[in-house]
Amino acid sequence: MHKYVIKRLIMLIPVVIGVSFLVFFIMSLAPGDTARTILGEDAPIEAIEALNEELGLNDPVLIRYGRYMMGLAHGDLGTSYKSGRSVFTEVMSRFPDTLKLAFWGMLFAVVLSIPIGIISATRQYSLIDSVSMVFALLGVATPNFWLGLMLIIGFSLHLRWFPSGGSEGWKALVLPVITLGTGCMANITRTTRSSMLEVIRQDYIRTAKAKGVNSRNVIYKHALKNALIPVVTVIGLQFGSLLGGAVLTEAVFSWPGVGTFLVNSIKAKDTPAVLGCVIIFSICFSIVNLCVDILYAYIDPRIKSKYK
Amino acid sequence: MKKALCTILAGAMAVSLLAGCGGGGADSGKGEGGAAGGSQVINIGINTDVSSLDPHNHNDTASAYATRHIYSNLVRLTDNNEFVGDLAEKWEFVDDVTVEFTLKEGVKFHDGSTLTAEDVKYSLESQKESPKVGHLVSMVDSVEVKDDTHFVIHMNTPSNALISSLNHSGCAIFSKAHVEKLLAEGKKIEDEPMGTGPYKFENWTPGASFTLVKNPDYFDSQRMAQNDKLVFKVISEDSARTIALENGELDLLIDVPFTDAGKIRDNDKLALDEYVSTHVDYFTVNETKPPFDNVKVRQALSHAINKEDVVIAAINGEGKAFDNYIGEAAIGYYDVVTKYDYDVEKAKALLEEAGYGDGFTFNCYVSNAKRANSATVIQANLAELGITMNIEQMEASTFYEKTGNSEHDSCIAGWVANAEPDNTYRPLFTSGNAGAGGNRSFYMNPEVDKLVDDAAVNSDKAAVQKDYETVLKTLSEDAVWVPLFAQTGLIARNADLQGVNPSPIQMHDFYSVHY
Amino acid sequence: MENKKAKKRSMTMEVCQRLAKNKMAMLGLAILIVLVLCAVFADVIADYETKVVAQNIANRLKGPSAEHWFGTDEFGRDIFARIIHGSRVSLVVGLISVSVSLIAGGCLGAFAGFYGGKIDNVIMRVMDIFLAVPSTLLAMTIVAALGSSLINVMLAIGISGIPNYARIVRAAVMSVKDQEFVESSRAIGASSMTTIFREIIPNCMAPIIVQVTLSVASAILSTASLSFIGLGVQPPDPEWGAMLSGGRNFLRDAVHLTLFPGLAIVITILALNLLGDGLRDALDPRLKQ
Amino acid sequence: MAENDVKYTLDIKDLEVQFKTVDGVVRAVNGIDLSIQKGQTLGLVGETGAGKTTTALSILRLVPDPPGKITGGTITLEGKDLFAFSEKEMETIRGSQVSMIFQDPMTSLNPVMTVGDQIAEVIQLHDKIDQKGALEKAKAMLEMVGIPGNRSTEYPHQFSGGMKQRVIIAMALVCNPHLLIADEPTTALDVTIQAQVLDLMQKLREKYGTSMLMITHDLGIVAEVCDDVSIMYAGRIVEHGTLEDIFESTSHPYTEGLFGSLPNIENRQEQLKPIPGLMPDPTDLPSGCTFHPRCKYCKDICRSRVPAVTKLSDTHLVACLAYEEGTGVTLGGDGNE
Repeated sequence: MHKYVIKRLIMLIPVVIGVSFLVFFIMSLAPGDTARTILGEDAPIEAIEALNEELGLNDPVLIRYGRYMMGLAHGDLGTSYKSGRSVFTEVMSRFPDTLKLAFWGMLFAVVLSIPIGIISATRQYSLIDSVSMVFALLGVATPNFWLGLMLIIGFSLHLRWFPSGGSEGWKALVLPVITLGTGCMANITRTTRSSMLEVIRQDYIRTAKAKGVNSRNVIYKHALKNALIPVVTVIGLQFGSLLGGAVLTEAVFSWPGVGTFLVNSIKAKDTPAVLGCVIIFSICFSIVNLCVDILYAYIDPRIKSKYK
Repeated sequence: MKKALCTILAGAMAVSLLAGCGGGGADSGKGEGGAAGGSQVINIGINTDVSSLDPHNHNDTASAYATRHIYSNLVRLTDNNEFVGDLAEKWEFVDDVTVEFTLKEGVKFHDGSTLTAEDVKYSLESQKESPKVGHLVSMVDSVEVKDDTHFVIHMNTPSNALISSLNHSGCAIFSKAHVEKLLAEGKKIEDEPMGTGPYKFENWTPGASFTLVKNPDYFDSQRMAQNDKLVFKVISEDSARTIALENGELDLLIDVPFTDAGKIRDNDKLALDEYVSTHVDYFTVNETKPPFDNVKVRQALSHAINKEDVVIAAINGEGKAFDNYIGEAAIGYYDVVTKYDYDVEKAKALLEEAGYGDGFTFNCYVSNAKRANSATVIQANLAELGITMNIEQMEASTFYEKTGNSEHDSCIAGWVANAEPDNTYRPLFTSGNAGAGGNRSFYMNPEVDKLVDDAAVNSDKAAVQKDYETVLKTLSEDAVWVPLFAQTGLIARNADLQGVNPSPIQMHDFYSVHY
Repeated sequence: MENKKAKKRSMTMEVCQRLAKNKMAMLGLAILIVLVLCAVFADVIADYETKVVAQNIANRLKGPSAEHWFGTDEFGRDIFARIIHGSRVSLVVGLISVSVSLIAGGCLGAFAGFYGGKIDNVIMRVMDIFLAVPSTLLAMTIVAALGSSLINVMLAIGISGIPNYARIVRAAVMSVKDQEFVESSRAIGASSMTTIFREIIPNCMAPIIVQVTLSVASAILSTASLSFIGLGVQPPDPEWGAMLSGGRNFLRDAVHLTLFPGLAIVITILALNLLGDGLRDALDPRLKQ
Repeated sequence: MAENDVKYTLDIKDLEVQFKTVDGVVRAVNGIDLSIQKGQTLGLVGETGAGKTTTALSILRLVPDPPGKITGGTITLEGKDLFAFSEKEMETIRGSQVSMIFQDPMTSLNPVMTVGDQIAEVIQLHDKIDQKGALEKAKAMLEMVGIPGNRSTEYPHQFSGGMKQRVIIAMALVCNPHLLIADEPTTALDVTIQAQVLDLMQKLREKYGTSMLMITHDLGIVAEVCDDVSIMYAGRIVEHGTLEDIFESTSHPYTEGLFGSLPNIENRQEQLKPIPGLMPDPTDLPSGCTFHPRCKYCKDICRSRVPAVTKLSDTHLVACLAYEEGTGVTLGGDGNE
């Protein structure tokens, strides 16, 4: 198991190199006058040229990439064109906020969705099943930025229960977390339900019942662990879309996270900053997927034996 | 005795607030605002974050909100568009290229040290090395220190822009000792910003907010802060910003969304301050590309666009249709331009004359939603003349690059004039700045170049005015732009808040704001 | 051979019958048919030049009325007409971007799964790199790089969906590749290409069909998201996400600007999901007993 | 049929089970009578879809509901009415008094629990014993079915099919049930393993004196392990008797057909005579005798009259109109052996 984890962590290196190449390449395709964006419309042409020279933007792409990779090899994510600060510092000063949002969003989604999914599956075709499935479908179908706006109108403007933006205190967390978590929640609920429905039709569940296991334990002791396998996959995948969704949610709620920083950096063509964000997001996503795979091993012995 | 007690109380409040470290930011000073001695925290809503707290490392409005309050400049601009001394007591032009300055006595930095001419020399000379604001002092050749309060600026060329530039936030004055200490420790200026301004830096949470606290030892008692703390909150989503103001999370809102202006006016608890800004949005064609090299076509476009509709669609009516090339409130504005009224028939006739009666197709680059809205109206207007305009919206960085490379047929851009007219006329209309320099019309007229050059150095104010008037007349006759609108400056606030003093060039000071 | 075809046909029939019995899936299908009809006959329902792009500033931000069923937008254009024409944009974006993902991802996945070994390793490691970047971010970066236009949006969403299809098709190919009919096809000397496209692909259509339905939905959602942060379709094209984004500043006074395009998105995606779920159930009879 | 209840471990009377599906009501079990004497083995024989598994699940009251429902009849377990028990009481009966071995050992074990835990779970559910003791007992039981005890910490995927079936047998018998239901326990296994498993079941059953309901379609197995045999067709028992009754004096045309489907090793020239046609659609059972569409002796009356049970001897019962007087139906002719 340890070997497996170490192997997977080592596998991160080619992923980081690949991702950095991919993004660097895409960003270099993009036309954009970085210096002008930083200096504003009123800066004279001499200042623009001086800044381009200082940032090394006049060099060919491959040289810039080489320089970037040299830095990366030493663990240096480079310096933001726009702020002149280290990208690592920039991203890390915002990362806790994004992580906070993602963590609570995921927790909100998981804590609600799994019980709802189980109840829906065990009472298939009941009222509670129909209601939760309609909500789950709506949750999947609703664009989260739209939901965010509607929540602001309802809970911030009319009811005045929660602030419309910012990140101070738990109250500011409520609406963004709901906005971010709803899509995930809907997806996980649906997966839990269908996975549970499939599992409770399995022969081993009948075996368990024939052994005299009561219906509660049939669900929680025998079915749940098996049903969780696809659910865990979905949670891992949802985490990726959660990071993507965080960009929009952060925009709607003026949340000071990496997503907002990333969008602004993309717009300003601040390549090192974009790369830094994407690399850190990717590492984060990969580590979450690794955790998912480790979790698999704990849930499913068939998978665990493959890791050895 | 009573006064002393008040001071002690205020001090105690400040300490407790510092200890609380912004915990209760939301419940601002509003409630206890009226009570004497109560701590006043003013929450200000802005739409973009600070990019840097080092005045030499930024050139944007949001960052200037922070640095202009922490640092002071040698000169400042009054409400009447006059330059007066800030740190400088006075100055005198010895000749075209030599200016003698006298500093105010006993100005203290936030760390208690006293400002000297050496600090000024250090600040201006290190500024020249900055790629971001070095250009502002490109005319400065050297700074010669006479004694602690006297120094001379030697210029390498005559320039009318020196004094106005010194008012720019990039020309802030640092403490030499402090900066050298920071650099020696391997830190950066922005790690511990410290100047002589009315506020001290407290903290900055990137992307979220930055906080300034009152400097009780500020040198200019007339401009002493009337509140205790300024908290700038970054809320990028328009509607959320307004809601934050309505909910009392903000006391003051600088970047008021145009679509919400009416709602703020109608709200008894809020007030909307309108001011004439120097912000102008314009539509321009690329004159290197036919048919736009034909002045008749440009004039036809000027007649074809319904600016009133543009004003409604782009800025929700919060401004007025405009015909000039520089904002009304700006230094360098003269009402001398040829006006083109909205007249579709005349436009048709001009197009016929030019030989384009059947219309043509071209692209229009825009870099944000507001300008895309303007473009959408123009698109519909031009469709009536059989002209097809394809709008391409892109990010600002892409816009700058593509228009700089002359890839556009036309574009919509905007301009906020600052205190120095040369900073408007030169980049926008001279041949040397065609393309990336700012002249996205690619308008190249040696006459105009000559006039702008003369206005920059001529010490005769009447001659400068005549130069600029001629430039404006020429531009409008050539129909270089279709100026679209001048947008009204808007600041929204809690109705009880007083002392808001907007600046036409958006360099607002907040020291006077209080309940 | 004949026998197999007949069997396949009867399988398809059976799936259709099962699908027809699923009321929710039929509802989804009905909505989609209405949408497609709207898209096809958009010009008959509302003229593009006069209703969709022509402005009437005097008549802006009007609420729903008999004349304008869904009200008018910030340029005084009829929102109903724009939504009808918007269905064209959404369906085109959805279909084309998914086709891009499906064709590119499907081929990569099929080769990886069929040949295995080194080819599999190389392809899937490259896919891992793509997968490591959350797809919204990838699409955003690509659109930012290529510039905002309908084609680039489709391309960006298409590219960011490739790894998903590569994975699904690879898994499906691997699961059928050792089955008898494939082996027999190879045994009678069919080339690898023929085997992949004639024998393997048709036999792993089930998960792909389901995935296509669901990813058309997510492509429409992604387009709206990109439009929302200003990386979308160009005006005056009536894309739902762009309409929603344009209306968000009027959210409080003129909710219909965001409400109707928002509902159009929700209903379309709901319909696609209903159909997708129904298809999955119909193709997987274990779930429906 | 039964005079003395105590004699019987299981006594089913007139059991009816229906499934409500979108295609209509499936009448899976249509009023069957079954009984097993203490320590005896009853074979329940029939084609796939005849309702055998449903009958078995009814005994455990595990017919999936919805869509299934027991709509009539009684099941008496050691003299007690099974349908009178609460669900809780049923839970204590399942696994201890009645246990069941399922058809497919590959899917009948929980893949995420060790086999030891799965066996220990039954013990803990029904005996007052701590976990450690239960695990010890589970290990002992594994040894008894021929699996080393130290493999109790392994997971099902680490075992072969035959081993898994042994685990299931261990699990079924660990609480000394009075009745063991074996639902085609060897169908999914290799022939060589089949014999081993059957042998093991027989031994253990004899050791504990357990009664058994052996569900199968394999007449070979029946001959080997059963005392009595019931032949089931379309939810009905068409013939019942001792092993000899069924094998020596086969009476029902369907039973006859079942034997005709077996290859005869002694006479290889003889052609196989499979039963023509398929099992009827359970939502739309034929009128009269449900077997009539496939019966080569079918007469008009068979299409309209439901056959009653005819007693051929004390032990031998058959439901065919040919044995009822005045029906005019006769067996014989070219199909008769």
